[in-house]
Amino acid sequence: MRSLRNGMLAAGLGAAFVMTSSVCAAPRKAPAAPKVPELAAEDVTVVELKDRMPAHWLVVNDVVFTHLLDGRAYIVDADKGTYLGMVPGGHSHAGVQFSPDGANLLMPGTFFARGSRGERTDVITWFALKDLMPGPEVVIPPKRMQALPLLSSIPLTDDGRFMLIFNFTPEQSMTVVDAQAKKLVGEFETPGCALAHMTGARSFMMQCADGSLQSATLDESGVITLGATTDPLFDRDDPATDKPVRVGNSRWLFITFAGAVTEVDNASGTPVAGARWRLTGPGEQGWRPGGLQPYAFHAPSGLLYVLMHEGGPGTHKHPGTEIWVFDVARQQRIARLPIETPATAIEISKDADPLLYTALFGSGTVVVRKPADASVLRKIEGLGNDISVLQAPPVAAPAAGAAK
Amino acid sequence: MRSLRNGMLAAGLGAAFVMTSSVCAAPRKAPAAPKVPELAAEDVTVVELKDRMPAHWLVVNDVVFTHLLDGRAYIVDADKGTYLGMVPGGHSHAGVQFSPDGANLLMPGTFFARGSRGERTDVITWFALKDLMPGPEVVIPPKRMQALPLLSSIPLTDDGRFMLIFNFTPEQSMTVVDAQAKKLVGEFETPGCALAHMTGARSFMMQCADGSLQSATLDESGVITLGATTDPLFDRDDPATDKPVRVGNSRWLFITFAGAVTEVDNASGTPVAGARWRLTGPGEQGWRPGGLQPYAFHAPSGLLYVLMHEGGPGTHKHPGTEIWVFDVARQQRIARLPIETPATAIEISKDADPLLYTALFGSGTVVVRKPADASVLRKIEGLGNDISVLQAPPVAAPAAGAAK
Amino acid sequence: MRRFDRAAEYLARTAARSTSRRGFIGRLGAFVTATGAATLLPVSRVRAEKAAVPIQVHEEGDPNSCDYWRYCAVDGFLCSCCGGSASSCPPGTEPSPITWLGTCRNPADGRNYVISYNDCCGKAACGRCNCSRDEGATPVYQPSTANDLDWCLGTQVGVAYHCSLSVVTGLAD
Amino acid sequence: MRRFDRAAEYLARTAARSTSRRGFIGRLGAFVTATGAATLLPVSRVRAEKAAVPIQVHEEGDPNSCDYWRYCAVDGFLCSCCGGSASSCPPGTEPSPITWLGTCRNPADGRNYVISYNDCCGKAACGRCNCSRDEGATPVYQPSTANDLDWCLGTQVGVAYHCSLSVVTGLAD
Repeated sequence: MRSLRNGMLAAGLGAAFVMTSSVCAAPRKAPAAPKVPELAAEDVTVVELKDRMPAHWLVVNDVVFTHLLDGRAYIVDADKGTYLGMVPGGHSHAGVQFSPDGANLLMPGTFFARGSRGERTDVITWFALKDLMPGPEVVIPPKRMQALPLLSSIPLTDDGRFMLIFNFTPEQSMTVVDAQAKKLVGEFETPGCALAHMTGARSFMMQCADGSLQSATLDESGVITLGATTDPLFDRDDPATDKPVRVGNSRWLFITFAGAVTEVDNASGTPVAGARWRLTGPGEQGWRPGGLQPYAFHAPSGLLYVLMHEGGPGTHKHPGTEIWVFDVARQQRIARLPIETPATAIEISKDADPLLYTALFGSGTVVVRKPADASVLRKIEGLGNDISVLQAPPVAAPAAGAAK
Repeated sequence: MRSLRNGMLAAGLGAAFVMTSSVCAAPRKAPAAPKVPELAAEDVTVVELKDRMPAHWLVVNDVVFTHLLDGRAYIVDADKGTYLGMVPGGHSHAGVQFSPDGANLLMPGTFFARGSRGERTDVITWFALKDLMPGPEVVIPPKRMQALPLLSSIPLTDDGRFMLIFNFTPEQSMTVVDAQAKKLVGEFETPGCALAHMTGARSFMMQCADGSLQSATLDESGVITLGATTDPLFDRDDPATDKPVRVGNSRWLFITFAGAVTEVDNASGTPVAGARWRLTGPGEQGWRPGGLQPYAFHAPSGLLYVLMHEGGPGTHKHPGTEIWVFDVARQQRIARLPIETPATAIEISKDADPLLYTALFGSGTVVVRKPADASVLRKIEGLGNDISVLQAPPVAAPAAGAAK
Repeated sequence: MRRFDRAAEYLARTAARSTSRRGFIGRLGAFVTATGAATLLPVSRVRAEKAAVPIQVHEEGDPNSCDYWRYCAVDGFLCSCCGGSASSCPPGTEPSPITWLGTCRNPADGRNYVISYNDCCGKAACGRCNCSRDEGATPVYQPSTANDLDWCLGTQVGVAYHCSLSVVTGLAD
Repeated sequence: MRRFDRAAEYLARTAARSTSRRGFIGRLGAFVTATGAATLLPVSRVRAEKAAVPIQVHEEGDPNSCDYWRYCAVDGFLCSCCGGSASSCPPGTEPSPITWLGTCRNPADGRNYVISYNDCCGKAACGRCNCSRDEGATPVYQPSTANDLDWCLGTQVGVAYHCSLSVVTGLAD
């Protein structure tokens, strides 16, 4: 301060009111004497990102469990290992959805008029990737499910036309937002069934409390009509998780806590259970999938990456200590890769030359790995408190559609 | 789960919808066989605190710097070392004020309609100590200074009638709230001067940028009139901190970064500088006061406790490694007490048999000490992220008034 | 699509005993009939107490520790560490009227008890004693036994989650 | 009560050069006249750039480290760690038009530079690279040199604080 005060008094500024604009930002001519040129006066700039999200950028969701009001998504460049920016969420932050062109992030948010109390407002906000500024906003019924993050509670139709928001009050319903017109379509009752797993531009499956699946369609105006229902496909003793894996346009793998896999196809509008197999083989009954995001499917290669740990019933949120890799078409495991740090979330980029990502809830660190052997390429640290789910952006040719 | 499902099915409940009310809360009769009686079904209760705040309870303010939206105050019992509850704050949480009877906490809060963006609303909310529920609320101009916490930015008049809120937009002004009628009185310009240091039921002093003090009064309706101003009392080279210490009804100690003390009395309505002395003696020039709350004055004993550290200019937020104790009337140090953990905040209870408290920003821990030697009586841990200031409640006979 | 189970029958009987919550129960009808059930706690009857209610005399263990027997299926901040207890909400919060159930074995008497995991609501997250045990927890589409859900949804004060109780409701068998 | 100083004179000269910000400067009049000053940055002229502007060629050190020379008087999260740089706000934030000044010595050339500590605003706190150095910082009642204040107050996006810049504005002497 001494130097500041003296310097500024010498310059006749007192406590100076200095313009740092381009008006006076031109670099000064260096005085005669010193050998090193004087630093130029700088303009302030604001960073812009890209128009579309590159395949190796990643959205890292932080639910901030100890300060649930301030959930957020971080954007990182996994090739460079750099932090690029942040998109604010809200109370009980679930995640974002990418517009199919990768140019916009749709962010569901829940806010209270007085922080953690007062009138509740739920909104969908569009953030352009380019400037990460809050753009259009659609107010939706303040009923969005508040839970540990599940991306299937906030899906976007494949063409980006509609966003679906699962409500739990505890009545169960689905809010539909027209993402093109940016307005609310309406709220539709879905008694007894939850979440939306997209099986086409205008169709999806829901999971119901008795272990059955419910088919549903959207019409061109976004109105939901419930369709066929299956018999209960899963036991109450070993339910399918609420984190199924999309392996084709209309095909999903439902995987139970114990690792039993059932492929279900909704192409016909009636969910049809197909192949049934298990993640574990003989002598591996002690191993289970676990975590907040235990599965990542890479459509170009048809490979499924699963976080596995040793543990019994009730350990479905335990972090994985190995990544098991499966060829879904052949229903076979092709690799078993121990990892040096346990992980509760796994994701893989959607391009042909992918990066594999893992994160452990509470670590604030994303580990970037080689898919072939899970070896560590780099780590991105300081990513907040409570990483829940990781989200790789879509690539030019939608992976899910291509795989069918 | 296995046991739950089996048990509940056996009891004929399916997935049971069980009342836990008093209707069915009567303890079941123990069956014949087991020796240990069966546990009783329990009612849910909500804890109530006391009508008035005991002298050894403490309000611990957490600004939550990494999640500034979610500031809060914790209430702890320093005798028992227990955590009692939490009062939510808002963005850039400053602290609370106690009603003179200790029955209510007045909490200034700043909120945005969309978490960290959107329309800003500033309010004062009354929380009864007994139930810690948000009670009446007064909306004030959304101009409250957002800064590291300073209790003199949100003072209450000694009789609890008016609350003053210092605004910085960067125009400087003072909002006055009638705490009895629970309504806004108005906003009054205070150009060039900041904060309010109460010097009576209806008078206060402000600190001005040129190092002078500004006297001001409130009339019975809460209207502020600016009064006399002093000459600059402090050098720009060594300014008085914005954390002066009240040592009497109308008397405050202003203490500079380097530890020079000036007592100022505003009893006449014109601030009059009195005794000038220093915290440091010969050979102690390397020591300075520092922290976010470096001073605690105990009115019944007339003793001032100061967090001191070794450091030069620019270290005024550094944590103290010793507590120096001064007899203010005699302007003499009576003790120099090293502490095992550095501290950025110090406070002392206002009763005749006081407890001394220290906390280090970032530690989440309040250390309860014996005032005589600063020895550790107990620690209260897990108090959030960023403890800023500690607040001991008023006792039956207001300490500040009694000391005059 | 008929997903009715014995819970609805039980509900009908139970609801008849509680006049004060009929309106609320009525709203729950579709949910209960369709998906199973959840614990309903009549908030209008919740008592305020001068102190947190401690554990019962025939229990053992530390209710501030995640290892405490009642917490076998909890996921959240323990109200015991937040100014409440296993059955008492901290001051300034409201217990959720509905929630989900777990069954835990009390080591002191060897019996299994049904535990109701009501949330205390309306205040920002407590942040103390985070405990996740998940024994018997199901996916969110089976909400009556799901601990990933914020169960504050039935409260007057809104869904902001503060901490979780673990209340003994009776013997499991 | 006349607290006029040379800053007001300087402001008058400077403002004359900037037509775009006159309305804003007008509003600042009372503040500047009365209390001294703060740095005014015409936000209407802030450029968007495809990348964060790096440090200049004649500088040394790591702008992601609190030890970096420009940070001698900063108090907050370093924008360099938040998707920006020492002079670039992260995407989705707005630089504060006014702020306070410090003077830091550049070890690479031995010169003292005036550094403008503008905040980037409108988004919840970044939370990365917290750095508090405070050299030359004054109490809040001397705001033109106070780093305890949230300087986002002049922005369109509101006072929510995200991170702090450290912009070279010129030689100090």
